[in-house]
Amino acid sequence: MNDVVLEVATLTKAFGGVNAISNLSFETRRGEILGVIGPNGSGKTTLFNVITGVLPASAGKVRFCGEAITGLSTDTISQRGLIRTFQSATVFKNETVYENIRRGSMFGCIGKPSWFFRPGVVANGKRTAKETVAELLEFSGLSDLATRIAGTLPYGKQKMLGVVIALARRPLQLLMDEPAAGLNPTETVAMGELVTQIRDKREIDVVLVEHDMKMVTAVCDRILALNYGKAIAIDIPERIVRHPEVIDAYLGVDHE
Amino acid sequence: MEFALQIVVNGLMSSLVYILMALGFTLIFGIMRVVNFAHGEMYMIAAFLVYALVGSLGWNYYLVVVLSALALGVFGAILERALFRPFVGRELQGMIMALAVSITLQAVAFILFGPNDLSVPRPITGVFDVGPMVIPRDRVAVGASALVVLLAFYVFMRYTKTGLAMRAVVQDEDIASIYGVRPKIIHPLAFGIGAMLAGFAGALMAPIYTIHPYMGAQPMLKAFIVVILGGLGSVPGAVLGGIILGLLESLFATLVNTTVATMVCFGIVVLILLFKPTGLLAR
Amino acid sequence: MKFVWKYVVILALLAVAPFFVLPPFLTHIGVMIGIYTTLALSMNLMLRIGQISFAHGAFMGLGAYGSALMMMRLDLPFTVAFLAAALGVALLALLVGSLFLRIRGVYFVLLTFAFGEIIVLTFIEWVSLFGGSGGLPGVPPPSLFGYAIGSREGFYLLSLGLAAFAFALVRTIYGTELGAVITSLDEDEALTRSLGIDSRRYRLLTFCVSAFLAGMGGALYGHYLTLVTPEDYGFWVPVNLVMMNVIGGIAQPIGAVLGALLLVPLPELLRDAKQYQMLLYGIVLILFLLFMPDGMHGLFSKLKGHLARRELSR
Amino acid sequence: MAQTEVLKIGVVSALTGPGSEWGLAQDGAIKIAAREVNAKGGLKVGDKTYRIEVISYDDQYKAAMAVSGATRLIEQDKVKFIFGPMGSAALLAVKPLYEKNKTIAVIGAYTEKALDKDTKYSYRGFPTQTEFAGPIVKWLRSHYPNLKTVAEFEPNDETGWASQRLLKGDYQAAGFEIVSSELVERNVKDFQPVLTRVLALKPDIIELGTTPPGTSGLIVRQAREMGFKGQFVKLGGPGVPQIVAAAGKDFAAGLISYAAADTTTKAYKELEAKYAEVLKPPMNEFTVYFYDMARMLLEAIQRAGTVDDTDKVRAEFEKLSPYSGIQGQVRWGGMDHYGSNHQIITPVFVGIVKNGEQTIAGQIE
Repeated sequence: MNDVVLEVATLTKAFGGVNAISNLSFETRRGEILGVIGPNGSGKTTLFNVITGVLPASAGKVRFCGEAITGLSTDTISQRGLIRTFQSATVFKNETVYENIRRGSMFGCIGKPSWFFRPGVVANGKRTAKETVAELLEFSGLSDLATRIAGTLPYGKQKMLGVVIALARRPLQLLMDEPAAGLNPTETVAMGELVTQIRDKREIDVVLVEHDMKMVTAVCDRILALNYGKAIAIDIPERIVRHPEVIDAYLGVDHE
Repeated sequence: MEFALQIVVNGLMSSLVYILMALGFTLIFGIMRVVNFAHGEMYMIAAFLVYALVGSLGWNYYLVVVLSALALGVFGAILERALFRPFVGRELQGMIMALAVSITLQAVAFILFGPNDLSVPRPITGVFDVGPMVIPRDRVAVGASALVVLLAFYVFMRYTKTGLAMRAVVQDEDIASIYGVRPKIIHPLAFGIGAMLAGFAGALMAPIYTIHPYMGAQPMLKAFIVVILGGLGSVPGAVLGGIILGLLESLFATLVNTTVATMVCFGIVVLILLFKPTGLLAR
Repeated sequence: MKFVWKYVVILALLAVAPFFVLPPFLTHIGVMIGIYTTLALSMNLMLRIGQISFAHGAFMGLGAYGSALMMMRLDLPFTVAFLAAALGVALLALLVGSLFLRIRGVYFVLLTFAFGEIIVLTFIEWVSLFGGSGGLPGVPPPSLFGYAIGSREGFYLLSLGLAAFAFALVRTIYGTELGAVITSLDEDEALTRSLGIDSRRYRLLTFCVSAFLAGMGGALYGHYLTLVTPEDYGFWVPVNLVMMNVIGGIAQPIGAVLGALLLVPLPELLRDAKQYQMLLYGIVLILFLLFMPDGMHGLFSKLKGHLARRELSR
Repeated sequence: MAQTEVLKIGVVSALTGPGSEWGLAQDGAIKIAAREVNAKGGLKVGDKTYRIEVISYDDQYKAAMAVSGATRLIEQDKVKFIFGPMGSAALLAVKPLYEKNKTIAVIGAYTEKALDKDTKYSYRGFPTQTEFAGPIVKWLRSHYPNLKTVAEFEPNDETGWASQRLLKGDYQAAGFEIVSSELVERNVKDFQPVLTRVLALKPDIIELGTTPPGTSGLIVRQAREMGFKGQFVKLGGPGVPQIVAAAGKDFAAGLISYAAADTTTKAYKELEAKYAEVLKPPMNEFTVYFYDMARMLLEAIQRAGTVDDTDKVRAEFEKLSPYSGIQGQVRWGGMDHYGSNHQIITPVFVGIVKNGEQTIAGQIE
């Protein structure tokens, strides 16, 4: 059991009587990319917000690397290594690309204000930040844009930068909120490759909540399909695409 | 507590004026997201118009009340067009601009009319004696006219096309503009109507108390408390807030003193902002 | 650290000024500029996290009343009273901060405005402690290392020292990681929190440091005037501090200093044109808001060729 | 013509905002005196003749502004003689400056703390309630025997408290009963709530004390409208024209007030004409006191033969008592109350408002 990274057990989230998520259980294993799909209103985003601590759970538990994180604040969860990216390109618009990534790395080390009393923290934070930024610029291919102001980048690049900032935090697991949203086809493919490389080259597990089936089936090892807050199926992409209930709920009826 | 009834009557009479001021304030905030610290100065300008036109030139008071309100309406629209347009949606910059406008208008009034308290001959004097209670006639007249203006405003907002457009913009400007509501028209209109309402209050209250360049500060403060009680941008909220403030203030000012009365009102404002920032009648 | 020398030299020049160059009255303005620089810097911190506090007039007042009362009634030495008063204000900020800082934008301004008014009205109402509307006359002069500072030059040095301390403090805050965190708080709080920053604690920390500086500025103001009256600590103090930052330029702490340098002497220089003083003050501000949103500092950096890093467009 | 030098006299007082009626009285008075002296070729002091120049700064009734105004006068304009301030809080903040810099100051402000045994350079240029209230209350007792109870209204500040304490003592000494003492914030205009409570106590007299004239008029009007038939009295800061304007002629009728001057005399009318040449009318009654003080000070400077040695001028200034003012003898006094003779004692009048005008009903001392 030690290779379970994220474990969701009998999770429920009700909004005034309506169960956005009802009694959901699943888990991710080390080295795996898990996709989460479902039609609008299936509870994908609610699930995402409950796991990241934005919304409190009504019932059930969420465990990360064996420790319960339900009810913790978003920054504490982030401190544990479960880092999220945003659906819309979320970057420090007025700062340079370099500074954006540097902050990703630095904020990882300082977290709480108590770092004032540990002088060493900032010093080695700065050292690692310098290396991390250089390496990530190289990894993501954003080196030539390093001095540009983030807000002036094209949307696709901004979204890429958002992911790179999260990587600068040296996450154990990356929780991606519709990485393909707002991207054109070529950018979606590039994003897909980036996600695969994140898992392969940097051994970071990924959970991505996504609509774009082409990307999900191409990139994910397993896919969890949701509908009305309940899990219809969790399986490898090939089987999910042909799973009758998933097709009904999501892909439209065209049984062969 | 034999004067309980008197306290209630005093409170209700001041409520109506507070509501008039608060409506203008909340309309401007609702539509422009601007906390209009210069709102009190609209009230002051109208009072000075009454002083100049009625006091010196001897025009008919009631005509002047309407004229000064309309003048303030135009002035408000011009202000929006000239100074506030670049700040729509940027609340903090808009607020700072409103403060700057307030200082400037006070200084202009000061240069033109000097520092002292001025008075205007009172169109209505005398008192109604209703049982133990004493109700000044002029305050009743002011209350009645304020009521008329409030009803007119309510009808305008509820039943006219522009009113509907304004309420749409209060909810969500972007969506409203998709449906053909043109903010370029609605914003100056909103600022104008807001200023006009304050103008009405100023002109009606001019003879009651004295007129001086800094007279706008107190009414603005009251409008500010009322709007927060009721909920920024909420019209029914402004009415409810006005009544609460009027009664509360009258109670404490009679039994203790005005300083404590103001402290209590501010205390409630702090509590509401902390626990229900959108106000009692949350939108 | 080459630029530190630049500041040390300027500081030395300023310190010597009153003895040779400045006529006595300008020394008085010098003292006021020093105090208002400290206060403008405290407001700069709040502007940086995007939460303008209108309670800073009351914080300044609490610093003044605290320091004066501790010297007059508990006859503590100046240094103890001065610091204790400022720390007291910071403690109050800590207590109310955790509640208030959850509120954002205009609602925060209105909340702190109401809170500030309640404090000022308490100064008026609680006559036995605060002396009512007349306030506390006869505030003892400060004394450092044993000798009393009564002369205007002494106050000038004290005020310059306070302003220098405040500038150094704010500058280091913005220089270090803390600066990056604080700036990110306002730029994009969700992103900052998602990177593991406990944004509530940092906002609270900034609010307390800002209140501490406001308390110190108030304490020195009280001792300098030898009189603490409630009307000096009302609603117009934070308004002026915001204006100083807007005109000086919010982007850098030097903006607050420039703002204080320009606005503090304005009423004195225009003294002869009594009524026109406020008119010019208002018009200058309107023009700055319309045409130079980044204030004078923004202008200088534009003139120096590189675009100011931050527009006020947030 | 002998080469003329300039003698600068400073004014720091409330020239705008609340209380500015009295600040402008000081400013106007010294400006009139200066014009007269300059018209006669200037003030001969020792072997030089001086043209008088008046520099006035506005403190807006605020302590902080008063300190910076006074500092500027003493240190920048090198002024040795200053008129003002009027506000009690402002005065307490500025007085240490006067004493330290040996600046002769003709001050206003009602607070008893203004003068004490070691006050050397500050002189109060107008009588306070300590001087005139007692005699007027006795006058009231004898002319209106049937009035028994008094309700006091005062502004909630240093001036208001001092006045409330003093008047309470005088009224009780003369056999009146104080039924209520109200302290009202300066910016309050709606007195209906507080009057509801006070009128229920059936006071015979409403004493307005040092409440500013405009506000006093509002209290008079609102009380009359609420059915108050009793007597209004104002033993503090005069300003009948503003009271009548705010209250209306008929409501203000019968108001008894301490009057600084008999406004019907030829001398007063002449002063009003001169005032109109230096400042915008209407002229406040206080101008009479400060006009006498201005002429007295200039004469003391002339006798002392020096514009710099303020100790010599001070000695002459105190020797000039009694001095014939435009309304009768004025002299220094106040030793028993303050421990020093720096309080001017002047004739005082009791005024009654008849159809909007103030008529003099009696003179005291």
